[in-house]
Amino acid sequence: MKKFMLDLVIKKNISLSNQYALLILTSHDKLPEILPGQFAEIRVDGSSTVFLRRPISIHFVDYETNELWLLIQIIGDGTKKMADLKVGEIVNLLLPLGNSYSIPTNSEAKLLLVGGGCGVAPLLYLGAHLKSLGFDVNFLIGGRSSTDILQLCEYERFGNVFITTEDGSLGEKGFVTQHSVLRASNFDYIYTCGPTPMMKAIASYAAKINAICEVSLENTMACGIGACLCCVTDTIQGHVCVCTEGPVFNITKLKWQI
Amino acid sequence: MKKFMLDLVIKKNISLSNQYALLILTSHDKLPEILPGQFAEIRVDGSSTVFLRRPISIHFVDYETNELWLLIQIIGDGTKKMADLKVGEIVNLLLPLGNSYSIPTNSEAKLLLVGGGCGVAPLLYLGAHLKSLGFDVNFLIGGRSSTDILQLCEYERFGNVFITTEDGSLGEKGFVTQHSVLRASNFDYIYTCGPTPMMKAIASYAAKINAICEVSLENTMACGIGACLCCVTDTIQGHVCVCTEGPVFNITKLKWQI
Amino acid sequence: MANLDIKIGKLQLKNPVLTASGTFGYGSEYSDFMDISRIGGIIVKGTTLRERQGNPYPRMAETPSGMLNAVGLQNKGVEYFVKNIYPTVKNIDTNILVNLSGSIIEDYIEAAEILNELDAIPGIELNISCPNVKEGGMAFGTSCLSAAQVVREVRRVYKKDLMVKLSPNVTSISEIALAVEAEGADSVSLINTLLGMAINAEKRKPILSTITGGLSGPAVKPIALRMVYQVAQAVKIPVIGLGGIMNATDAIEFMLAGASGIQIGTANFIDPTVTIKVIDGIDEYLNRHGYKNVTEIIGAMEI
Amino acid sequence: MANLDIKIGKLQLKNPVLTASGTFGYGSEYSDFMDISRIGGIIVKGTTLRERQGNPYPRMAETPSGMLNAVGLQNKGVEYFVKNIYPTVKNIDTNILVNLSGSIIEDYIEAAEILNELDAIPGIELNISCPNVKEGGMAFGTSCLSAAQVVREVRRVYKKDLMVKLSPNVTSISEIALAVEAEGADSVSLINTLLGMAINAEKRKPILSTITGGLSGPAVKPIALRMVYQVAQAVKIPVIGLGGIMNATDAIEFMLAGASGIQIGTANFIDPTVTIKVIDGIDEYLNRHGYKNVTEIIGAMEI
Ligand SMILES: Cc1cc2nc3c(=O)[nH]c(=O)nc-3n(C[C@H](O)[C@H](O)[C@H](O)COP(=O)(O)OP(=O)(O)OC[C@H]3O[C@@H](n4cnc5c(N)ncnc54)[C@H](O)[C@@H]3O)c2cc1C
Ligand SMILES: Cc1cc2nc3c(=O)[nH]c(=O)nc-3n(C[C@H](O)[C@H](O)[C@H](O)COP(=O)(O)OP(=O)(O)OC[C@H]3O[C@@H](n4cnc5c(N)ncnc54)[C@H](O)[C@@H]3O)c2cc1C
Ligand SMILES: Cc1cc2nc3c(=O)[nH]c(=O)nc-3n(C[C@H](O)[C@H](O)[C@H](O)COP(=O)(O)O)c2cc1C
Ligand SMILES: Cc1cc2nc3c(=O)[nH]c(=O)nc-3n(C[C@H](O)[C@H](O)[C@H](O)COP(=O)(O)O)c2cc1C
Ligand code: FES
Ligand code: FES
Repeated sequence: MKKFMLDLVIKKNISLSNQYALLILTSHDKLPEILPGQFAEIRVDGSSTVFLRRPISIHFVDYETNELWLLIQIIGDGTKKMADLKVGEIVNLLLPLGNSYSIPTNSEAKLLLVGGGCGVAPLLYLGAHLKSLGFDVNFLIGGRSSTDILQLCEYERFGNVFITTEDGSLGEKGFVTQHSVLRASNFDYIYTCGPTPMMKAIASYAAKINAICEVSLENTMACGIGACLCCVTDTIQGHVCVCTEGPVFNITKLKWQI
Repeated sequence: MKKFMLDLVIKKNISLSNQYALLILTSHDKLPEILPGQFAEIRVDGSSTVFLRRPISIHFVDYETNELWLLIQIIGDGTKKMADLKVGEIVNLLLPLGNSYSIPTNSEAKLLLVGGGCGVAPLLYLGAHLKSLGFDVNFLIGGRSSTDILQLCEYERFGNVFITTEDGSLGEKGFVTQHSVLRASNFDYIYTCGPTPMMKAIASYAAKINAICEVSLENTMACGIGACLCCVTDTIQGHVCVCTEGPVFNITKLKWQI
Repeated sequence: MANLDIKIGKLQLKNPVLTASGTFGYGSEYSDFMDISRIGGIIVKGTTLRERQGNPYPRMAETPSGMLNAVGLQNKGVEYFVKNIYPTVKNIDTNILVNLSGSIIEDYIEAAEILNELDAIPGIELNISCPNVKEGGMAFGTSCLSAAQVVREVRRVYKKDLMVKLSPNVTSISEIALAVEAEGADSVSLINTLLGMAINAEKRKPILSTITGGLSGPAVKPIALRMVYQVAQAVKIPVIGLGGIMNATDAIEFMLAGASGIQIGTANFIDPTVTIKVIDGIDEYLNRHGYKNVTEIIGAMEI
Repeated sequence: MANLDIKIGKLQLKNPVLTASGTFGYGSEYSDFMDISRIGGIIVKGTTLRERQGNPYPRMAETPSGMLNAVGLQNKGVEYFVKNIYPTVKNIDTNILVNLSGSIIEDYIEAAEILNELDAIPGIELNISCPNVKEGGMAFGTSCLSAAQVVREVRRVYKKDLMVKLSPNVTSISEIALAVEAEGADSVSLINTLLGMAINAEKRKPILSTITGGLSGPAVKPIALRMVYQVAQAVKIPVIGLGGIMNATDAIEFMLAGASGIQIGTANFIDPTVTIKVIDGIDEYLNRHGYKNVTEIIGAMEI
């Protein structure tokens, strides 16, 4: 897929909490085709400490309104600067980068999309995409507390939503892997993105029930386009770049101990 | 004089042209005593290229409204960031730094304050101060064109104002050293700040008429408080720091060829 | 339009802007963003005789105005390059140079012999300065004796342009430059990365899997510029300058200090089209200052 | 409150934070901004036997995340120090150390003898690494032989704490550190500035009057941290780390890498109260991580 360097404009910046912001970007030109699971490399301007671009997942693309959504969790100065962007400001992005989640060949397949924290970011777009292809979509979203569970209504547009929180303040109490839906249904495909321990737990559950499982990995990236070889992960084929061979990996390719 | 590190608040930011901005800063606390000719070291935040503080003259202090004025000429990223400051934003300053213009002992002395470009900055406060001490103040302000001559009314509050522009678009046509007031009056004290060639021309005029002449020098500064020895100028006493022994120098102390 | 053509050693370039090894992949990674054939030369990834897996994750740490990397020369080896990559890159209408690394002299020689046979590769950049491999690599570049030895041996088998890339992690880079010049290097390029380190204070652990790594980016520019100036004064062969070049002004500074050409590395990550902007910016500078040929600004700094 | 007391060589410090020579004047320049006696140690301006005018203007250039300086050891000489400055600084209730520079060994010895007599100066920092003086200075610090020689001679006449400041402009800083340790240095401090250069492209001129100058600030931090780590592994005497420390996290990184103490230089220019913030930040870190003594984090990086 052809990659672009684009200047997009902030159309809305919705502060979801003091930790999360939803950026809605737009452009005069039509947004390019983007697949679910792909990411962008964002240039951060006006920071004395941020030097490199920051990888951020594509949260959602609305081709009708020509909107690109990014869900930002404030971690350090780069994400802070992004969360502080004002309507009308310009953001420079490289996109679309990386591979994407794979689409089941069997249209009857039972699908589960499991996200934790900011890891839900790519799943909204994936869910929307799967639904548009006629699949039934189930989201399972976990967080520490109800304040980590953001914008539920958006997910509900595209599928069923199941929730866990560690403190029980929303949905079932516990971790995503403890949610009753995992016992009630038998999923064929599990897509996940979130903290590594969560993804490992999901992967081991998937292995047990023989489901196909795809995880989205993070890594320290310099270029985002396969040029620097800084972002490798160890796979059964040796070191591969997460920014080009990933971020989405079928769990069977990774050398995870699960 | 005791120096302070202060966080002041932008009360107004008046864009005087696309090259100049007037920042009016204030504070809950009373501003410290500042003498005319002194400067501040401004910390520039939110720039990926500016590392050190920037020296900026004290343009004016209004103790009644507790306002500190800075006149900024946009040169590079540091001054650009200052000129872009928004009302309510915080600016960190070290001040008051450096020495000051000296006050004539003879209350009848005829005074001329000559400024060019952004060099007028310290002269407004100097003029106000001299007037408050009962002196008659004459400003001679030069620029390339009328767009370089800013905020005339402010100077008129404190003295007579004479103007030259190189293109003749305001005041007399030519350089400050060609203004008729230099022939009409015999000044005892000449205070000047501006581009070095201008100050040298003024200094040589002053020498000819036997006037006392004080110039305000610029230099590349790292600390602004005499700690780094980066800002020396050559004087009859050897290398001295412009940030502590200056920025104001009696012309007889410098090794200028005039 | 000024004339940007320049001859550097045995290379004829359409402009003095090259891409630095290890930061531009094999070129194709960037071809979506611009016409990469406009670049004066593309120096491809560090290549070794045999395949290398490189270092474990994490390989990168951001630092003030720079980055550390510990890639460790991950590549599939020279045979793979010849079979699978050469057939594609040879069609890019610019100079494609291979950056050649090794841990023992024999490996350098064997790989150089293979590369010597590739018609569309007009030269190699001999990397005797990589700080991210345990044996050899930087060791060659940090003593005159071993630097001279590896250049001598490679020169014997490699007939085309031989650019030697110097390590900045030395007391006197001019001495190393003189040593490799004496052995027949056609040009020297500098600097490779400076050996650095980053620590995560909260975790009390080094950030890189290899503890130390190579520092690049604008942070190192003042050091690189000084070294280019020193080396250009010392040697007669052309010097290619790099280290922290982010824009045309930086590139021009290196040329004024004595570089005949420049390379752009880390900056590609921040702006994938930076090379084109630098080429255009040099042209603009030459026009504005009334120069007809880019060669006029080489070493044109006035003291 | 954790215990920040630390012994470094013959020095007893109330905390491991010192100010770097040439960046903190004689201390008084900063006393309007804070209580400077809270600082573990103040290393005053580079002092030479005889008065030096230093280099001509311009002496400074800003660089990405750093700066170049070419002050060139401007100072009024050791006799002036003894007569006019010592009487004031000796009353500051912390360790006042003199940074001693020279261009010939005899000058070092003579000045060291004079400083040895000052009761309130518990030690000197021997600067064998200043890149901004034409003769001597850095030359001493770039070879084991000359570094050893100057330390040997000074050690003979100087009985109190002898901290030796190393140059980073070398192939192997550990070897130099070992050489000065063998001659009786009580500790080593590193790094001094890296030799760099800046050019004004529009004017086609070097920015500094001396063409090259010394690079400091966060840009050099990764290199400094690596060198401190290497030297701490090599020598038995304590290491004082510096180079680009801007905040407590940076300081802690140096200590984790093996430094017993740290110095803050360029950061003082951006925040004159940074030393106090670093002291408080180290204390906060120790408390948060359950350490009772600052000594526990020295070299505590886990590999
Ligand atoms: C493919 C991909 C997709 C991503 N998608 C999103 C997204 O949609 N939304 C979002 O908010 N974030 C996303 N991230 C993570 C995001 O890139 C990082 O949070 C961001 O780079 C941090 O930058 P910063 O300047 O805010 O923090 P920094 O100042 O760089 O880091 C602050 C602290 O966090 C640590 N840290 C930084 N980055 C990471 C990381 N990637 N993993 C673990 N620790 C880290 C640092 O070591 C440091 O201690 C994604 C990352 C990848 C690789
Ligand atoms: C005592 C003193 C008082 C000053 N008062 C004022 C004031 O009231 N208002 C005001 O606008 N400016 C004043 N200045 C000048 C101001 O400090 C510089 O314009 C500013 O530091 C430039 O910063 P920058 O980041 O915008 O530009 P930079 O990016 O630092 O510089 C851009 C270009 O300008 C050149 N340059 C930068 N600073 C200077 C300088 N001082 N002299 C000559 N060339 C320079 C640089 O070499 C570079 O080529 C004063 C300077 C001093 C020393
Ligand atoms: C991620 C990365 C990988 C690199 N790999 C190589 C390499 O394989 N061979 C080599 O000679 N230099 C390599 N380098 C060094 C660069 O070519 C260049 O010398 C250095 O980065 C300084 O230039 P810069 O500051 O413009 O990046 C690498 C640098 C980076 C950042
Ligand atoms: C303006 C300036 C002057 C300096 N003068 C001296 C000096 O006289 N003697 C010395 O040993 N080091 C001197 N140094 C080096 C510093 O002490 C320190 O080693 C270096 O700046 C690195 O630390 P930093 O990055 O924290 O500044 C000077 C540094 C600067 C910036
Ligand atoms: S980030 Fe450069 S190869 Fe993946
Ligand atoms: S700017 Fe540091 S002494 Fe003047």
